Amino acid sequence: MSGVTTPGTLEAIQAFVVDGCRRAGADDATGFDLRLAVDEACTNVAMHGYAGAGPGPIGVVLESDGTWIRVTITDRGVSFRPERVEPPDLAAEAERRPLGGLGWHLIRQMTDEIEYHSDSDSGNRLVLGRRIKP
Amino acid sequence: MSGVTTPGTLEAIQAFVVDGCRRAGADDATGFDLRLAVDEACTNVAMHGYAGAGPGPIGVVLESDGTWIRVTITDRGVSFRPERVEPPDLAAEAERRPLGGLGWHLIRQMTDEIEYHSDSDSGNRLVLGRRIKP
Amino acid sequence: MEITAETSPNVTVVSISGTVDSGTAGALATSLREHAGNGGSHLVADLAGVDYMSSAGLRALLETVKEARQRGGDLRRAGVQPNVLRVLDLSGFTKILKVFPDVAAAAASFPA
Amino acid sequence: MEITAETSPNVTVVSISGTVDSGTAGALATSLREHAGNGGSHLVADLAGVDYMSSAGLRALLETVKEARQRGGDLRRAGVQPNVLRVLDLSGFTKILKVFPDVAAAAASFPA
Ligand SMILES: Nc1ncnc2c1ncn2[C@@H]1O[C@H](COP(=O)(O)OP(=O)(O)O)[C@@H](O)[C@H]1O
Ligand SMILES: Nc1ncnc2c1ncn2[C@@H]1O[C@H](COP(=O)(O)OP(=O)(O)O)[C@@H](O)[C@H]1O
Repeated sequence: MSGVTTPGTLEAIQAFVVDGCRRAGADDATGFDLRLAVDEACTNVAMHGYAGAGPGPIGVVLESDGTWIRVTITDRGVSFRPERVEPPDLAAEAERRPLGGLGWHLIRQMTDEIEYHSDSDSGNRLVLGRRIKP
Repeated sequence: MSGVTTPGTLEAIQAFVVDGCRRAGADDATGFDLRLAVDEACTNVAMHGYAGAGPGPIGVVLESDGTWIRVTITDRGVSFRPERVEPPDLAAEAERRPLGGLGWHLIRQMTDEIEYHSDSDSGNRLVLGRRIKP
Repeated sequence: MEITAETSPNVTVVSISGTVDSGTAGALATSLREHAGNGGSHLVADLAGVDYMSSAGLRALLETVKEARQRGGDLRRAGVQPNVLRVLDLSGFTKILKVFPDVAAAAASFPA
Repeated sequence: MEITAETSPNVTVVSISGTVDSGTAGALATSLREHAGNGGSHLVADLAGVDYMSSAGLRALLETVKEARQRGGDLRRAGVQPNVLRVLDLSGFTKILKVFPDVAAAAASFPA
């Protein structure tokens, strides 16, 4: 599906992923996990990728071969380096925990494969993969 | 099923409950929960009910009407008052937590209905009920 | 997402249900912030009805914990669905929010 | 139940799988107690393979946490199945055992 990064689109993307996971034969927990990973990534596109610029285009494609589910997210916002996002300090006391900074941590927890590519011609492309069968 | 309170019997009781829950149409999480509640109760019979006396007889019956599962546990050990078992202080730091004292807490969490009866003629009878359909 | 709050003199129980994501977490944060000012900042979050929570929801919860503790209170939790529990746990939030077996126990855990 | 332990100079990772109940928790406690004496009492419990845990298992974990902390170390956890996570949570153990997203992160969390 595709749209611009408004709250309504982010909600529709969640429903789209849950539905696609069910069709692919994934269990509810897997559907929950991919919904979360994709939601975090798309929310980041809206909040950081298009920061200041207002809502911009976003595309979400879900594919499955019965063993893996792969979700490809494309956008035209600023590019960044996901591998540079530091993991949070989970053991810290509440008082020392920063607000935010958990999105990429959750994306990593919920997926088995992450691929990111960015160039000025085709924009940004993030692929999130999750194995659904051994 | 019935047997004496040895580790082997306790293991067989767990398998018996999991199997009965599956036949009754309960989901895996419910099977896990009832397995835990029954295991805690039967372990208590072995450890406290027959303390000092060595292994004693224990009976376990599982029934379901499709809406509830009820497991009845009978034994001839010492009687006690389950309603007098104090809940643990879950918010305490590790250093202040006592070892043990979580069995009845877990039994209460995992069940929707608890009935206990004891008299010198028929011994002790504990019924643990769990709703499986709304 | 739906939020209902029940305030007694000593504690406010906030029951949350539905989806807590970037579209709804703002409303949750606002509601919790309001209640953090009442009842000695003794807050209980009943999450039993929440079927989805993203990091935006975690942010709202952490903000409230900090605020309530600064006022000498706390935000404690009771009730959670397995998927949401995993999110809390993987984010270190099971350590941050003290858990109680039910709303009554969480409410009773605060000093009168 | 199966237990395997991997000891490096600074940390021992104990991987547990199968059923942890009153019949097996004693062996778990013994094994953990042994390792609490090594590697600065820096212990990581990998619970990913545990499909059942009763209060007997919780007791073994708490005993080890206390012992390790008294020696200036700790028992930290990584990996857990949803049903076992609920048992830990309902017993207040998600607060007691610091959680990490994977064994490597838990092991790296200890001072060298
Ligand atoms: N799509 C994106 N475009 C640009 N920057 C991003 C994008 N996604 C994430 N980032 C950067 O990575 C940081 C960490 O992201 P995340 O872990 O999701 O936490 P949060 O969004 O709460 O800060 C963000 O603060 C932002 O600086
Ligand atoms: N079947 C029983 N017979 C006699 N006493 C029991 C029985 N079950 C429980 N008790 C008593 O209740 C107490 C609390 O039990 P429980 O919550 O399971 O924790 P624990 O067994 O770890 O002490 C026990 O210590 C024991 O004194």
